[in-house]
Amino acid sequence: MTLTIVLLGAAALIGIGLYGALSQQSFVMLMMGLELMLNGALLAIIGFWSLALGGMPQGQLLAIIIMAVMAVEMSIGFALIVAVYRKRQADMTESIGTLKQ
Amino acid sequence: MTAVLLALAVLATLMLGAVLAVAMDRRIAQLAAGLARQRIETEAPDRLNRNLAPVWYFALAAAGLSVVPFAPGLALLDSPVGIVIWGACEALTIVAVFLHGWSPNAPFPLIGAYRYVAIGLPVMLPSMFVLIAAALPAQSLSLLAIVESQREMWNVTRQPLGLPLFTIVVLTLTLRGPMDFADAADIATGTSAEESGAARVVWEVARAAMLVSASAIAATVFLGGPLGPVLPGPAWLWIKTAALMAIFTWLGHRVARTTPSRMLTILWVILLPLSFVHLAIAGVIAL
Amino acid sequence: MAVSLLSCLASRAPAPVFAAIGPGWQAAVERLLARTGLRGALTPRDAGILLVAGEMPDNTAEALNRVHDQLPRPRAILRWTRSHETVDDIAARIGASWRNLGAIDEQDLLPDQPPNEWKCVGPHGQGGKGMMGGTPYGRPMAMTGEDIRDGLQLDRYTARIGPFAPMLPPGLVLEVTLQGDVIVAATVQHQPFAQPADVDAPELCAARMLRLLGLGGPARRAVRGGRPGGLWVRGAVPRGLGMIEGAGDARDRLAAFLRGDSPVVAAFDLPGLLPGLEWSEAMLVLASVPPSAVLRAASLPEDA
Amino acid sequence: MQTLIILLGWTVLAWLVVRASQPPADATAPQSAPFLGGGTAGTHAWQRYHFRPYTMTLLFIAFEMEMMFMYPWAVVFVSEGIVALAEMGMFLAILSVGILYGWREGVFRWQ
Amino acid sequence: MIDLLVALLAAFAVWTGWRVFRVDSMVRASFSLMLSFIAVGGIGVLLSAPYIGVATVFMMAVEMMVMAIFMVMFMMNPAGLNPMSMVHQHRFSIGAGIVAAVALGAAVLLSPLPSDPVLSETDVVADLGHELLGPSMLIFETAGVTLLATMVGAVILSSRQGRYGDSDEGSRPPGLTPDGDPAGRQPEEGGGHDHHGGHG
Repeated sequence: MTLTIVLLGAAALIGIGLYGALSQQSFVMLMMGLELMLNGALLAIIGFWSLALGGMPQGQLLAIIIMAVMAVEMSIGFALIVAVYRKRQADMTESIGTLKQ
Repeated sequence: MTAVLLALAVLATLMLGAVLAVAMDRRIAQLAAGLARQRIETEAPDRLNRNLAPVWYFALAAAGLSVVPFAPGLALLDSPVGIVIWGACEALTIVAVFLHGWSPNAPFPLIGAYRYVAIGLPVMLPSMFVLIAAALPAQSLSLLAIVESQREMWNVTRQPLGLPLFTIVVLTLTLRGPMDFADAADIATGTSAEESGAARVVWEVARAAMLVSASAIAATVFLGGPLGPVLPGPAWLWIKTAALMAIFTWLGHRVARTTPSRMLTILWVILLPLSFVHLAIAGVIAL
Repeated sequence: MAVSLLSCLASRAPAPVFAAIGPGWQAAVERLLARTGLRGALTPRDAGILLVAGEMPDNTAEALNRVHDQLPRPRAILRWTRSHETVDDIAARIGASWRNLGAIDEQDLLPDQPPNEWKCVGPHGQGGKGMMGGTPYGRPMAMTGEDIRDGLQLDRYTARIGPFAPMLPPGLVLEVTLQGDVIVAATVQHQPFAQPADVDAPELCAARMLRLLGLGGPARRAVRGGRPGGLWVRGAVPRGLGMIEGAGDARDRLAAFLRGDSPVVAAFDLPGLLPGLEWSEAMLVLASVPPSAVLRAASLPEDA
Repeated sequence: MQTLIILLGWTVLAWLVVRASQPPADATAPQSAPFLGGGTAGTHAWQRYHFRPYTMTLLFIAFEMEMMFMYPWAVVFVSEGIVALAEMGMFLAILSVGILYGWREGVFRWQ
Repeated sequence: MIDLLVALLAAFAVWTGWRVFRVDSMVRASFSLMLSFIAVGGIGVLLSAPYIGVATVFMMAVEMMVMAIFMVMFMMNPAGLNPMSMVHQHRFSIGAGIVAAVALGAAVLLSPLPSDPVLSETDVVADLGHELLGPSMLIFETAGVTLLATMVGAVILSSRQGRYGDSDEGSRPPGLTPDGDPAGRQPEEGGGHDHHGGHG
């Protein structure tokens, strides 16, 4: 029962995150969507680890890896935004396409 | 039942300690006079966050004090990850101070808020390193275990760099003296520049409460917390906390503050390697 | 019980004074605020009494009204213009007003109008078009512009600061453009008020810098002529900051003030010195120059 | 569960205390203008704020991840012995290269 | 009781997650995402993962602080003084979000979930530590190298004065009209004033 609640919550978070990642024009808001999806994944992993995997230490490690992925994604993402902004004075996703020129 | 008593003890410690901290600053009368004055609204502020920032600050101080053991083996929040909870309190404190400066929509608070974030974030690193170093001999992240590990020798002698490094953390968390980049004089008291009346007083009291909480953590981690002869545990904790509060207050009034840019470099280039060294020494000793 | 205890404590509080310093009164006010029983507030939000020292020129009247209105109620304005009124007299007068503040309470001097017309027009009531347009809540939004340090074109915030800003010399109005907390442009809109020579006294200059370094207590002791005390005072000022030919950098000048010397500062270009400095550095540089030299520097462009 | 209830309790209590101790804020238009020492501001203070040490924050969030590994490491440090010291030493040495690189590029100051 | 708390926290996480895209102020958006993470951390604490739960709060408070800084730095109208609307392909995104959530939810409800709860006496933090230093040592050190690469990459991408001169030297902003003058800043000679002498 608890696991079902947790996983439904995770599904909803991933859904909202997907909506955000697809709909936002701004690159920073898009990253919010990605973070939210990762949040859902984190929630699902915590639920599985605690209630279905009998406390396998790899489950916790996976949660840490998810957080590391978030950190890497944020760090590189923002660095990219800075680089793009420096060149284009815009942070729209569309402007990435013209960066190659 | 014990939990209720402990909760009351935490609350009483926080309140009396805050009064003591304000008294050490010789500002009791000043704050009492401020309470009755008008609370000014700024132009188009973020009202929600303006009201919530001091609430967070208070709640974080109380949460931090909750993990402190008042007697050996007796803490309100007997968590196996006590120092991680304290670390989360530190991180959220930065958010609370940032919101306090962001929400009035005025230039000086805004500058103060951003300066504080620039300094507050890297200060977390030495803080985490010294707390982890204290956890090494205890083989646990629980503050109860850290107290137990100091029965023979306090961490302040076993890990001599710990308390000086943590002092910087405490000064940052409580916006004091050399680390008070949020409320500096050159930006007209920074994040508080637009606060008047009771709102200003509440913020000052929250700072005092955070000083109590951070000093209690420092007393627990480095001075053995409730350990000590003759007197009961809570008494020792209170004595040590008050002594540390006096030291922090004195340093806050005496040490000059450098410019934020320079402090940032100092933090990364001097204090971070120092905390590496500290951790290495603590590790070798603990083995 | 608790209420009466609080009001008893409150009546013993030092009077919080925000000082608007006029021509010729800076040294007197700085000496006044170092007394016990008074507390110099750094922002009017923290003050109960607005002390107006000296005859204010007409062109600063509106700024004075603005500062007056920013004090929380109840508040009082005190004028200290007669030179025969000693520091003791005015301190007593401030104390009396502070204890009797509820009865004095003054109304606003400026009309209760927002800085810009804003009637909640437009499709969303923002009074403008799009996300950046209009004057939402009575003010426009900042727009992007050049940066002189790292070339990231973010918003420029332009404001006129002064003439009663506690971190600037009294009377000085700077129009500064900030990006983040770095000054990208500065012009002098109003010169500092002329002050007699005793304002360059080393202990007062040292106290001004100490205050910026977060050492309020030592600053008070310095003004009263004692040893300021304080740790890492000279070291806290970065090397090479505010280098002026013949007068060294800000750290050298602070050391000179603390020794009791008053370094002679030759003419320098004030608006040219500030851009590129971070705000706290800029304030340290300004405080490290004796006020008379700041006055000379600020009046340079008009001579040219 | 106790942890959550306690933390929630403190937050609610703090909220009540702060609410009870301060009256609602109010102000007339000239009162609410931002304090600039008598000066005026052209625009709202809220802006695309040029936070100067932005590169430092990026370095910081990457470096700070090491904390996630260090806490569990600290718990088993004594029982694992010298292996733990060596592994964490290597881990920190790797990350320190990043810090040194950042220092060399001058990110630890106002840009 | 635990179920109820978990459900409340999950609902709070979802609600604050939704608020992220509905509020005008970027600061509020970042910190409502932080609240979402805190709620997930709270669920972790409830589900006997104290370390992961609290550490989530700890890490995410910091990361969302940085997120807020960058949101304010690069978004137009960061405080939401005027209403915000910067969306494209809106209907499609809503559809995709709902489909994803419903599909995942249905998968959860329809598939039999295993049940093997963690024993309450396990020392989960020590387990994790032994795992890190033993079997998963390689993952741990790989994470170190990855983070190093991230740090170096972030510095290279975001700082201006690189080894090969200013990164924006010679670049030309796009015109406001096709073939028009470059918008905003002109590439300047010598890459502007460089106030920084040597390093450190």
